Order: sequence, then structure tokens, then C-alpha cells
Amino acid sequence: MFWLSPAHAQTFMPTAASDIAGDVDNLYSFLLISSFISCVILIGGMIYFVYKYRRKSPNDKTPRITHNNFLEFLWSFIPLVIFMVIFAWGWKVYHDMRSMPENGLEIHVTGKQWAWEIQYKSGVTTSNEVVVPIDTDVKLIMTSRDVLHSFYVPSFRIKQDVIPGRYTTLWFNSNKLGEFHIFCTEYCGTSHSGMIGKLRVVTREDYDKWLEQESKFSTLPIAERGAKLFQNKACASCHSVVDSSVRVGPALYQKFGKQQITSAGEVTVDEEYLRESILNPNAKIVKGFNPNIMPSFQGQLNEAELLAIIEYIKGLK
Amino acid sequence: MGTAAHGSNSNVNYLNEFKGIKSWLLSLDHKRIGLMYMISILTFFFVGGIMALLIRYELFAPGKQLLSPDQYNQVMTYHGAMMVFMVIVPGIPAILGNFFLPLQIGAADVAFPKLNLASWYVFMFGAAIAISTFFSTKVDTGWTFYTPYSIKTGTAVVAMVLAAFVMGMSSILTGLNFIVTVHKLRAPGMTMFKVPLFVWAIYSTAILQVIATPVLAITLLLLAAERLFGVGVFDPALGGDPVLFQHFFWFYSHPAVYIMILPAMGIVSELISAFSHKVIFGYKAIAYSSLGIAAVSFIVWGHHMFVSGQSEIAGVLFSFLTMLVGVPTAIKMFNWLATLYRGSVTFYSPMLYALGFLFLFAIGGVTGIMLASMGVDVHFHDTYFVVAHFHYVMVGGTLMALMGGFYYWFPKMFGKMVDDRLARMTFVLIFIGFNVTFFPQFILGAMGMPRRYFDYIAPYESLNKISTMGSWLIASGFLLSLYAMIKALKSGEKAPSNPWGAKTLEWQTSSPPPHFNFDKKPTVTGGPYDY
Amino acid sequence: MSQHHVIPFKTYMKVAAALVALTFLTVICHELHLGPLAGPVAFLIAAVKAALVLLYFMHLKYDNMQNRVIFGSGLIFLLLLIGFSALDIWTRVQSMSTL
Amino acid sequence: MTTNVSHGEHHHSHHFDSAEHEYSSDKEGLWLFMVTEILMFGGLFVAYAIFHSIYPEMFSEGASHLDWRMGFINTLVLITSSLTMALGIFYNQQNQPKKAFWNLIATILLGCCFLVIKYLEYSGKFHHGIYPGRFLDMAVVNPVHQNLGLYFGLYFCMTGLHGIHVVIGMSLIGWVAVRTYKGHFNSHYYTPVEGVGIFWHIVDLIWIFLFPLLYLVG
Repeated sequence: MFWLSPAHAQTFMPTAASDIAGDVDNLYSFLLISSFISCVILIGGMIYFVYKYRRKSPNDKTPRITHNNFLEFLWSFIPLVIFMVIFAWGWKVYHDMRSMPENGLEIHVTGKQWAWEIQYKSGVTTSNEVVVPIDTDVKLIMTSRDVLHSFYVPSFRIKQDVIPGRYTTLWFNSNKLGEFHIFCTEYCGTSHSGMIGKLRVVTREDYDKWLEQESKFSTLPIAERGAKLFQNKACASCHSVVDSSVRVGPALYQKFGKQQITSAGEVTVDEEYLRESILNPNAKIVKGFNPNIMPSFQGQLNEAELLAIIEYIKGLK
Repeated sequence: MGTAAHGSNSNVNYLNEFKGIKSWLLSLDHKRIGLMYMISILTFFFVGGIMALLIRYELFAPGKQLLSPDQYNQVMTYHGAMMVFMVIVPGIPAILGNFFLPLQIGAADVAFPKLNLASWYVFMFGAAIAISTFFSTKVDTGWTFYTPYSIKTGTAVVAMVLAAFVMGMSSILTGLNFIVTVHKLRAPGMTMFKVPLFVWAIYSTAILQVIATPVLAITLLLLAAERLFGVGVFDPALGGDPVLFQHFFWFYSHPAVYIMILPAMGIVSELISAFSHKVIFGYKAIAYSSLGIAAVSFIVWGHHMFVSGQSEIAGVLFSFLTMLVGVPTAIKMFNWLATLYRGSVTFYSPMLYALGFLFLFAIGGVTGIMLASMGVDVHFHDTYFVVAHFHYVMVGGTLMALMGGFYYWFPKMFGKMVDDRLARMTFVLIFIGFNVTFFPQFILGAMGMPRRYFDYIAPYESLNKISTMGSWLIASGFLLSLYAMIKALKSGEKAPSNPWGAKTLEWQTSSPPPHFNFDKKPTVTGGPYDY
Repeated sequence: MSQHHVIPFKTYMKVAAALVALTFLTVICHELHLGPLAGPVAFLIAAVKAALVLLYFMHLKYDNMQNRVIFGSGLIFLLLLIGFSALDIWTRVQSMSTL
Repeated sequence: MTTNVSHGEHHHSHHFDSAEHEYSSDKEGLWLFMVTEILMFGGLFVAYAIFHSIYPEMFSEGASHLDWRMGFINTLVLITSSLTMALGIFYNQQNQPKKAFWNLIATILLGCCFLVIKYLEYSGKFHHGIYPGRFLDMAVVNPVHQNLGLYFGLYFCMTGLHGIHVVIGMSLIGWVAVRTYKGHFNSHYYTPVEGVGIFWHIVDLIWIFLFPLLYLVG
């Protein structure tokens, strides 16, 4: 299992799922081949020379070759030309990546520690999940709530930092159905490596269906709405709800009504404590955990939403 | 002070002329200061290396092995910060530069010996601050201190930043000292085009140290002020610009990459010529390309920022200039090859390290060109491809050269020969271990595995396992090196003054050299590589 | 060392007087409210003052070429820092939220 | 920088050929150090220039909170101190240590004067709720631009770092003044005075730019 299985051999570059990904791969192949040739010349030349001209006797006389202007010009100029080709080609690909489509489907992405919040124009919000129709220009308008993050979809070969206080953009047009990874590639703290989302490319019909389903959210029962919010705010990436295993934060499974030892003494896990912990997480830290890990949700949840989440936690039995 | 009168056969040298710990701690002798740097930097290297092993161990398999995510982030930060600020940046200039720059130009000391000693104390003071943070709230920002994370995190960022500031000061003072030494203290007849290429490399590095480091200093001070007084320059909440921090940071930290690699190139020039027993090919081209790299390295920093939100125009310009920096690097590679041509090559351990450098640096170089190409960089940026690339350059380049330099100059520094069979074994271990560790990381990066990840998804597992096992090979190679050197110190054969038959000036004095380097001020007539 | 150039006392006094005069000039310009020109004018006057200090008080006028080049190179690299940073900031395409 | 004797020819360190050789080396080292000073302050000036061009109105609001007369007086104080410093070197070159000493003392006093005025300015600002960055007291200052704190963040950083340099400069001048008084310097050897002088002039130079940029341009 340590060695590359044939299945992995095709994952040297992840599946290319857009035209631009194909362009990048072409450039990459060119670079790989030309790099390989340069390495063969350099390393091969080195090995050949050190073997051929190894010392034969302690009295070897070496010629005094100090320079050769023509050769030196040649090996400065040829690399320069190759580099310029690579530069121009790389620029072209980059330019295509950065030229935003005029009438793309616009989706808003907000990075926060440690989840991606996705907002559609229709008001549908999701967390860590982007659903887009196939063969459609999609434009992401991105910002961050706290620190730098970077939105990276390996299969599309695109990446862009998201910056608090500013909008950055990214676009893609997927030509493959399927599910692709979204990684955060700008270091953002404790759960940086857990900030993984998925990008689902579906058919136009499935997309419309999904959108409609998601927008029925407000008519759901309160606890289910809580469950959805719990999901959207990415609470589950730190708090377990199916068992009592410890993740970044304490598990919430079967916690309601129990006694809990905290930094401010023993408390009962009731509505009041849950509310306080969501709005002001550092007030009473559960024993064994560190302060300043959980961000405050003050101003991000309204009263109805708070209630829904608490109702959901109550129901984790 | 009468050492200069001793003949070269005398047993009195810089090591045994004065005794006692005080004679070391207050020594103004550049050779002793070099050795003090060596001991401290090797200690930091050992600690940083343990951090590296911890990182690799944690990544042996998905999920938690040994460290929690926070602990992993701290270990990753200290590995980076220690290896950069406390090992590779000061490494070659402060140890080998200090020791051999004056020897190679025929000077009795550096221009400002007291300042040289002061630099060591400043460096140790900074290192002490850095290490002290390890016993308070451990820093978890990564060595790059990117804002606004470094403003928000509740860890000892201010202390760490001040530590880097203080060590930066030490770096400035060392650089300043070397520039003046090269300008003013060359022996009679030693023109700028007769100094060894190692001197050219250290000189170019010194210019970078003096010019780039102050910008890091102010950046770090602003970051500290940001945390203490909330000044807002890098804080988006006040209209500040976190991307500006990256501009400031990389204005130093990109030239810093060349602070790390230029001296290594200098050592390799020495080694290739000495062990091919042949005059270096294209002396002037190598010398000028050092200066060229130093100059152009100041205007390429934006290639670290192609996806940072930097404008496309700026990105294009930086990509273009980065390609230009590839040219002098290529020139050097070809010149070294041409030096081998029709040489008389011997394969002592220093030469193996030099050839290892050429091998690894070739790979580090071509992957550098890939990363400089914007279209591809977008995919590779902040993935393991970048991690692999800079380890190929920093470890495969700088550390290989440093090890080669150690084995090459060990007889001169300590007057003892190292068991070369053992030394060659260390090369084999380190070289193979290095490739096993870092080559898979290129593939991981191409597959999209982001860097600074505590955990990863299943498809990345097998390559990470290989990489981790490679790290054990590297570690055993370095430990064996330590053993070889200690063994040489204890029971090594006495070294003659010129064991390799090299032509540069440091081999014309006894091993180890007397207190003031040369019994009689040398006068130079020939070039450094007249074989 | 006796061959070092000693700048006459009178020159020092003249330079100091010029510096004071230029300081007054800056303030006068400020009071004139030059609008968009205010910045460049103030900077220009400051640059002239700085040059006077450098050349006479710091003896750069009588120093060797090497030291002049060293000082000049500092300024060049400063220009690079501001040049490229400003280039980025002024050519960014600002995107806005559509929500 | 080096050991020396009180009278006559200064003995140079063993690794230099002559006193002149040592002097020119020291001088070059000093200039290199000045370059690092320039670049360090330069970073702040770059930040200033960039944010000034982004938020010109906010900067002019910030400048209006400063009293240019204070900056003006301080400019004159520093220019005068630069003159006395230059004269401190001049009289050492002329073998007149007494005069040199008193000029150096005058420089220190002018430096004190600068700091006192700076202190008055700072305490005045704090009194009116003007603190750097996010500590700016919005309720008291009631600024037009919500990010006025950024201006004062830069203001306090630039003047603060400059102030620290003034203090360092004054202690260095104190050191050479004592040595001048003891007669360590003469027309053949005055490198430390010259070095400290160059440092002090750099401090003055930076203020020459700080004054119009912070107080006047708006």
C-alpha cells in the first residue's frame, strides 16, 4: 500500500474539469517535458563529465580554459528565449483565468474560520457546498470575515485569496459533472486543514430543483431549521453531534441538561449557557479546552436563528 | 599579541593560543566567532530538524498521530522560523563567511572585529527571545506572519517578531562588516577580480543583507505596533491593507532566499574548481551573475503573490522579472559544468556534496521556472509543490553546500582530517533521503495537497508515507555527520596545510591558522584558481 | 588624516540659514493653500533641505565616490519598494458585492 | 571604535595599514548603516504615501488635528541642533575641544527641547482622545472619516520611531561629548564624533520630511 497503485498514477494532476484546466495542463506538460530535457542535459552532462574526466593519475594536467564568449552567450540567450516563451504562455493562461465573464452566474463566497459560507442571489445559503450547473460561466465574488483564506479548486486549477474588507473574484466553467474538492490554501489557524468544501457540478435541471428545495428552508420545523443552520455555520466541523468524541471543541451530543465543569465553575447546560457560549464563547470555557478558539457569532445570528440552533442541540439525544 | 612572529611549523594556532571560556566569549578573532556561530547555529538546526521530523511524523497518515492541530501549527511555525531566521540565513555567511572571507582575501581579520562579536551576541539575544516564546504561548502564524491572522491570534507574536527583528539587526551588522572588509582589506595585489568566487558570493549576499533587512525590520515593528497599539496599517478593519504587508514582507523575504542560496553557490564554485583541479570556467560571468542575481532579486517579490489579490499588471511584471533572474542562475550551472569538462575529477566527500548540489539545484531551478509561470503557479501556489521546490533549493542547495563546505574546510578549521569514507556515507544517506522525502511532495502538490495542512484526504496517503520515511534517512545522515566530525575532532589524523591541493589563499597558511591568519602579510600575484 | 577637507565655519552658517529660510518657505506655501500642488511643493522643499544637510553637514560633497554610491543605492531600492507596491495598489480592479 | 591615545597620532588597529585606512573603512561602515536607517524609515514613508494617496481627505482631516506651529518650532530646533553638531565636529577638526564640547552639549540640550515639545504634543493628543488606530476615541474626536485612526497610527509610529532615534542620538552625543572633554579627539582622530554626527543628521533629515508630510500636507 506504500507504493503507487495504478489508480494513483492518474491522479498526478487531479481530473481536469474545465477548459482552463486543460490549458493549464498543456502548459504544465510543456514545462514538464522541457524541464526534463534541461535536467537530462545538466545532470546527465555532469555525470558524463565527472566519469569521463575522473582523475587518472595524481599528475593530471588540466587545460586552462577560462572562458568562451560564444558559448557563454549561447547558454545565456537560449534559456532567456525559453523563459520568455514560458512567461508569455503563462501570462496568457493567467489572463484567461482573470478575465471575468460578463453574464456569469454570480455566487457569493465568504471565508471564515473555518468554513466557506456560500450565498446565492435567490437567498439560498449553504456551507462548504457550492452547487453549480454544468457548462455555465460561474463567477464567485469572495470576501472574508476574519483572516485571509484562499479558495482553491484543484480540478479547475483555480485559486484566489479571500481578503477581509475587500472583494476578490474567481470564475470557472465546468465541463464535467461530479463532485470536486474545495481547499483553503491560505493558512488560517487551528482547523485550516479541515476547511474543506465540495463543489458539485450538476445538470441544469438538477440545479434548479436543488435551488428550489433549498429555498423552502423558512417553512421547516424549528429544530430542522436549527440543524440546517448548524450545518451552514459549520458548527459541526468542531462539535460532534453524533457521539461524544472530541474534535476542536467539545461534543454536543447528549449534553443538554447535563452538568459541565467550565472555567467559571460548574454550570448546567441549559438554554442560557448555550446562548452565552454562542454569542460570547470565551465566557465559560469547558474544562480541557482553550479560549479564543471559537469565534463569536454575535451579529451573525438573529434571535429566531439562535432559538432554532438551541432547539436542535436540545434534541441531540 | 606576538603570534605573527611564529613560524608555520609552530603548534600555536588560533584554537590553542588562548584558553578558557572567557577567551572565547570575548574573542575578537573572526575564526573563533565563526566557530561560536557554528555551535549555536548547529544547535538550532538540531532543534529545527526535530520539528521537521515531528511534522513528517504527524503527516505519516491522515488524522491525528501525535500532535493536535494547534500543536502541529506551532511546530510548523517554529520549524520554519528557526530554519529561516536562525539557520539558513545566518548559516553560511556567519560560519564559513566569517571564518574564510578574511583568509581568502589575505586579511588579518574582518574590518570591525568588535562589531563582529557584537553581531554574535545580538544574534544570540534574538534567538533567546525566539526560544523563550516556546515556553509561553507558542506562536502559530507560520514563519511568514501574514496579517490579519498574526494580528488576531492570541499567541506570543510580538515577542517572536521582535526576535526576528533583533536577529535581522545581527544580519545587517554582519553584512555591513563583510562589505567593508571586501572593499578595504584585500591583500596587496588582490584585485576584485582575483578574489575567490566564495568571496564574491558572500559580498553579494552582504549587499542583500544590508539593503533588504531594514525593510523586514520596519515591517515587523509595524506588525508589533499593530498588535500593541492597533495602528491599522495592515488591518482591513481600519482601511489598512493586509496585502501591503505581503509586499513589505516579501521585499525582504525574496532577497532573503538569495541571502540563503548565493553563499551556497559560492561554496560550490570553490569545490568544483578544487576537486576538478582546474581553473573555474567563466570567473567573471559567475562573479557578475552573483551581483546580477542580488540586484534582480529585489524586484521579483511579487511572484509570491500571484493569487494574493495583487493586480494582474503587477503580477505580469513580477513574472517577467522572475524569468530574468533565471538567466544568471542558468549561467552559473553551465559554468560549473564547463569547469568539469577536461578536468581531473576526484570524488572526496566535499565534491560529492557539490555534485549533489548541482543535481538538486537543477531540479529546484526548473521547478522554480514552473512556479514563475503565472498560469501554472495559480494551481501550485501554497501546495506541496511549493514546499518541495523551496526545500530542493534551501536544503538541496544551501544545506548540501554547507555540508560540502564543512567537509572541505574542516581540516583548515580544526587541523584534523575527517574519515572520508564515513563522510561519503553521510552524503549517500542525506542525498537519497532528501529525494525520497521531497520528490513525492512535487507530486502531492500537483495533485493539489495544500501546504500547512495538519490533516489530508485519503488519496494523498501513500506519497506522504514515503516522504515521512525519507525524513528518517535524512536525519540518520545528519547524525552520522555529527559522529564523523566528533570522531575527527577526537582522533582525526593531523591535517596538512593544504590537503586538497587547492589554490585559494586560505590553504597557504597553516592548519589551523595562527591567530592573525598569516605569519606574513601575503602579496597576491596569481588568480585564485591557477591549476 | 590631516588632508581631510574641513568645511569653513562660514559655509556651515550659510547652510543653516538656508535651512531655516526653507522651513519658513514651506510654511508660507502651506498658508497659500496651493491645493493639489501643496504636496509636491512641500516634498520638493524638503528634498532640497535634505540635500543641503547631506552635502554639507554630512560632508557627502567632499566624500569619496563609494560612499555617495552607497547612499544613493539606498534611495534607489526605496523607490523600487514604493514603485512596485503602488503599481499593484493602483492597478487593482475593484470588485463589488452584487447583493 | 578603536583604542586610541590622547595626544598625537592615533594608533590604528592591527589589521589596518594606516589610520587613514581605518578612517575610510569606519566611514564606509557608517554610511552603510545610514542606508539601513533610511530604508527602515523608508518603509514607513512608503506606507504613508500609499495610504495618503488612497485616503487624501482622511489625511487632511488628520493633519488638521495637528498644530503645525509645534512641528515648525521643532523643525527649527532640530536644524539648529544639526548646526551645533556639525560645529562639534568642526571644532574637533580644528583642535579646539572646549568649543567642540560646548557645541555638543548644546546639541543635547536642543534634543531635549525637541523631546519636551514632542511630549507636550503627545499629551495634548491623548487629552483629546487621539490615540493610534483602533484606540482612537470616536466619541470624543467625532471624526468625519471613520478610519481616522489609521492616520494617527502612522503619525504615532513615524514620530515615535523618530523620537526613539532622537533619544539614542542624544546618548551617543553624550558619549562623544565626554570623550571630547577628556581630550580624546584631535584633528587626526575624530571618527566617533563624525559617526555620531552623521547619525544625528539622519535623524534631522527624517524630521525634515516628517514635518511637511504630517503637519502641512492635507
